[in-house]
Amino acid sequence: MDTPTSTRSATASVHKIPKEHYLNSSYGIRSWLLTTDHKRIALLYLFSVTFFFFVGGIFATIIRIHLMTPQGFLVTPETYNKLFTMHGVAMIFFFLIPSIPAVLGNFLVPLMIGAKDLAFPKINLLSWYIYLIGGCFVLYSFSTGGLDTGWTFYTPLSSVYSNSAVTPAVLGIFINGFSSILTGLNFVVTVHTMRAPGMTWFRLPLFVWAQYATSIIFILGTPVIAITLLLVGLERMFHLGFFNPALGGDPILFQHLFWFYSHPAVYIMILPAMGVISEIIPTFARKPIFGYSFIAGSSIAIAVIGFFVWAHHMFLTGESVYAALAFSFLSYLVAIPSAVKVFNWTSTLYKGSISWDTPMLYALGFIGLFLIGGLTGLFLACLGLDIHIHDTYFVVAHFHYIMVGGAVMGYLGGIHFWWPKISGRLYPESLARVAAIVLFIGFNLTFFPQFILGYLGMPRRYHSYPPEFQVLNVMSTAGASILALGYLLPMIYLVWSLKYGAVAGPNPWPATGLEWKTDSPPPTENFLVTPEVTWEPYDFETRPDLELDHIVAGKLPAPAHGDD
Amino acid sequence: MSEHIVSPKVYVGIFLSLMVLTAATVVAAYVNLGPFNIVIALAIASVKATLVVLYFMHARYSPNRTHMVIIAAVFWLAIMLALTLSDYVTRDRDLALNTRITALLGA
Amino acid sequence: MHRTGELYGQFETLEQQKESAALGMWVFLSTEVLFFGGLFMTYTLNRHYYPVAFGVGSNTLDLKLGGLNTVILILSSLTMAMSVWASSVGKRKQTTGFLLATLLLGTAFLGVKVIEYKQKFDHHLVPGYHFQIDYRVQHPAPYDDPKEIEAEKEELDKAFAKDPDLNAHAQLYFSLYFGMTGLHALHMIVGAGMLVWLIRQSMLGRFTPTYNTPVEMIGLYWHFVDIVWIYLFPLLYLIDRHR
Amino acid sequence: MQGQFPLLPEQASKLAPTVDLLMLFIVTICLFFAVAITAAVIYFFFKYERKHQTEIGVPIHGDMRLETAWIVVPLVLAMAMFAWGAVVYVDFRHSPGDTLDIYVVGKQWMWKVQQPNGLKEINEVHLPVNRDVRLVTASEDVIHDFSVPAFRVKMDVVPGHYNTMWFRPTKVGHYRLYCSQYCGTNHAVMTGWITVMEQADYAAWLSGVAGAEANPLVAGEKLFAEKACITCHLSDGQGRGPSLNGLYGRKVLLADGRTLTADDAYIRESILQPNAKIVAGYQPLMPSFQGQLTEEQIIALTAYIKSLPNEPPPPTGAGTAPASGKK
Repeated sequence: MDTPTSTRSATASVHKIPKEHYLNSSYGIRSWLLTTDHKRIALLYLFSVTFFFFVGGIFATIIRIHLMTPQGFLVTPETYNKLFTMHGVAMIFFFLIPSIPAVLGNFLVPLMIGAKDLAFPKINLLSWYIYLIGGCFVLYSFSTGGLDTGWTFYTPLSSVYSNSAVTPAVLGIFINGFSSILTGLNFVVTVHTMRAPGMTWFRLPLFVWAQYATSIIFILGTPVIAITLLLVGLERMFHLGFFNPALGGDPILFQHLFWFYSHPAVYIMILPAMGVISEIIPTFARKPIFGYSFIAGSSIAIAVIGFFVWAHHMFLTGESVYAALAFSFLSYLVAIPSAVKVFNWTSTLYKGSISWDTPMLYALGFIGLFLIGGLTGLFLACLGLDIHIHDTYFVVAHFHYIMVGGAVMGYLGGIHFWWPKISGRLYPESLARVAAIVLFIGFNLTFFPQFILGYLGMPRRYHSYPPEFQVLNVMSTAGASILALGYLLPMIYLVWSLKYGAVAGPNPWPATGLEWKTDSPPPTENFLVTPEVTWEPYDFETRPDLELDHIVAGKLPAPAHGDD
Repeated sequence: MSEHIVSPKVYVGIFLSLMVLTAATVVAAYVNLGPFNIVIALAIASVKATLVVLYFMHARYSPNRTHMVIIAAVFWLAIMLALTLSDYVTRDRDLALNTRITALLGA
Repeated sequence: MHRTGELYGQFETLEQQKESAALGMWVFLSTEVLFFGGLFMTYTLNRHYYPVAFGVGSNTLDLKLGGLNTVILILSSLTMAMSVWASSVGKRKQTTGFLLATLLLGTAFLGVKVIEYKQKFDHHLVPGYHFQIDYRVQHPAPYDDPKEIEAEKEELDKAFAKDPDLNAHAQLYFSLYFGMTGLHALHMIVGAGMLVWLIRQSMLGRFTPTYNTPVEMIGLYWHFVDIVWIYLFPLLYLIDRHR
Repeated sequence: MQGQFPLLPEQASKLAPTVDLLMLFIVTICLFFAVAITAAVIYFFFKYERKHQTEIGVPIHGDMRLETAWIVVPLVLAMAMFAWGAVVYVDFRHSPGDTLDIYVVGKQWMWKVQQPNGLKEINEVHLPVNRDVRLVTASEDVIHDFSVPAFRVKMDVVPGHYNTMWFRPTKVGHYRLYCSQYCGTNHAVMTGWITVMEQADYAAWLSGVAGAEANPLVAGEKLFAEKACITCHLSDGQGRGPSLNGLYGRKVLLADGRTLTADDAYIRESILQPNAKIVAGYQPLMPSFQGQLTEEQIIALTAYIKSLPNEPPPPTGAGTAPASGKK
């Protein structure tokens, strides 16, 4: 695995950390808590989402240990139910949804389009505080009675029957929603009005396209879950009956409104990860991405069509057969743009100059895991099959492949890719490669057995299970321990590299984006002179500033086909 | 954004139209038109909303991206209402079944 | 980022700043459309399920007060639009005056709303354990017109015959009534707060024909709140007036 | 089929082979793409590995024909999956004319089942083989889901709605029944068994038990009311006697300070000599039922007490019947 292909070792020693940058421009806790610098806000988010990732991770660990025996030997049913609910809430609303947009998106969108900051820096800071307040509500719920409704909050269980702290939790998610909305609003406006001269729409990095598509979902989906969960909270507080059948309400309506947001929310998690992969692959294959406009367009297509498919979560609720047919059909349509992306990524590798650097390993892992996650979505969208596998471990495995295999691999890949830009330093390469491989293996060991469990009929959210399912559950738990190690490793060496890592220089890979045209770490105002973009995206050929000598024996650049 | 100043006369004209339409919707509500009452009420409300958006909110004089945002908002609202209702209006309700199971639950 | 006069540091030009603000406000309003949309969806489905109860509930509302409020709110939209105009042609005093008028009209709207809510509270029409759709006919006040009570009783009897669970279903109507008008009123209160700030800024002479962005933005918000009411009025007050 | 390490649950209904075939179809297509893409990616990684630090790739910006191909081909295959799935689903949702109707009521956390002749079962369903069966479902509280993997069927049981499902068992045997929609604390023990019998055996079973008395749970429930146990042992613990919910297997603290685990013997003794072991916090008020109950009745009563769910039912005012079920 250790191939001496990296350009960094040769050049790293000549670089120095710039004298002044966004991290040392001012000091003190106030300069962080009152900052309006998008890069500092990104770091604030980085700390807070990491915190929630570990909260959710601890819950997951207990769940997996508990499921080693059929009776479940660790916790009571009540506790188990709270654990998987809190795992879901912490991971989905407070880690996955904000992870890439609020950390990498915040850091990179202005840099990538050549702006000094987002359009509304104060609103950006406000979003972080809103996130924190929402997070406090949810932590309050976790610590006073917990939450046992499932992250889906299905009524009337959540609105009438649950005795846990549902009200603070739904209020927390309601509040947190506005953080997402304001982030999305900021991105959309920034992309529209803050682009540097020459940065046309079709020169935008694909990561920005992905963030833009994600923002559409933030803006038009999040308010619906906000109001819906608010109604659940009101039901509990004032004995109202919007979704309570005993008072004439309809619990299925809740599911419609819930999934109207929560299905597109899956794309909130995966689209930015796809954006990250679309940056990593051309950089480490050293060639323009194959089918730029198709990848950009498919991001928008996923965001839009993603809103037409939600009731495929409800095929077995007694939904009308006609509606089920329509939603199944539309669900198959949304698979196409994802497939287009995978094909284009694969083709980009063809005749590339591929290096095995860590971000590329994550990209490779992402493609593998996302393939499985995406393809198993076809099983669930299939009406006839869904009758059998709905609400089983098959579903659990499927969405973990998408959200953990896809979104978290993309997130970690992105963190590694842009770590030199964020911190100005390089992480230890070989350790990072080991971590990526450990993660990939651990992940598959954890979740692949769950597909089989699901087809065998093991329902999800069971604190105990029939003994015939034990072997597969033990395998899954064993895999989870490897996975946990894979998550801890980057934590350790990334922190280590802050002090001891080699100095990266402005463009260590080298990559073509505007963010690499400024110092690492960048100055507070991002660019000392407003940059002007004269090149096409991911073009290595006509970029002498990348200091690549491109006439190399055996690899003469062929005339580009197609037109720009 | 090209600065376009709308004259106060236009505003007053729009205001008067809105008043007339408000009166019209109240009058229409007192006439029994069966299912068309709701249609008329929503149609009048939509005309009023359009007037407000176009003139009071200057959408008529705004760049295309503003129009896109407005269209997106209306379109997404329509998705939510239409697709949700598509489930409810195409359900078959077996009333005989309801009675039997209701009796069972009562027992 | 440093601010140079009216220009915030992240922007290059005032034009860019204004465009961004306008787009931001419109995007925010599109979020608001979907936010109210969830309530409209709940309303639509329940009205579809329980037409009788929704008709009965709607008829207990005071159409005169509702109509008055519609007029007040549309008038306030006019004054708001006028203040945007006044600020863009540099008439400072008129700007302040129109903003003040808008604030007053907004407050009047909220005042009328309070009267309506009080009525519902007195008649046990606030959802909760004490909700009783026929409370008023069971416990008429001395000043109530006996004929009116008699007519209402007859209506209720007919409705109960059609929908034995009328009480629960009417409660759903009132949950939505309070939910939708309450959320709307909350937006009015936020808008009124912003108007107070705007009036102060206007009195300090902060707005000029080249820089009146805050007036325009808050104007957009105010008109949006007006539009929500334009839909709420027929949907809540005019369901079943034609009996 | 059921080896040490099965990949499929047993196929015990007419639908099961169809669903498995559909699964095989989709697995084949997906496996093809997964393997092809993974192989291509890995091949490219090795074949085009960077040879020289300053090497760049061959700039290829795209190819319209390829893009069209990989939009159209997956679309066609996806439509095939959709169509086949739709056919299976539509068949599942429309029950044939002549079905054996069985009523199922879900409540936290048990299945109450009623056979066509009125016989009631709890967490157990007896069915004849090779007969179309329709389940008519309702819920008394939250959303449940009646799921039988061996039949490849499931359907949500939703309060306020009456969902139906049908299937045709094809194989005699015992099959697991699950609640597959998360429904609260004891969701995981809201399970049971489906017993598929030969048609003749089913008929005999149905008539042989002559109504409810043969099912100990049902008989026990009846006795629990008839003998007035229910008047003191209120399920919410507010009665003169302790609540018996979830008693079986639990540790019980006695008035004299001892603790014991409630087992069959303890329940039996407490019915016959109630004052032998008084639960802490309660008075010795209960009369002895020695000689008043037959052995069979004691067994039935014990069985019923053992079946009582762990948690008290939801607080009053929460509503326990679907809206349109109310009078």
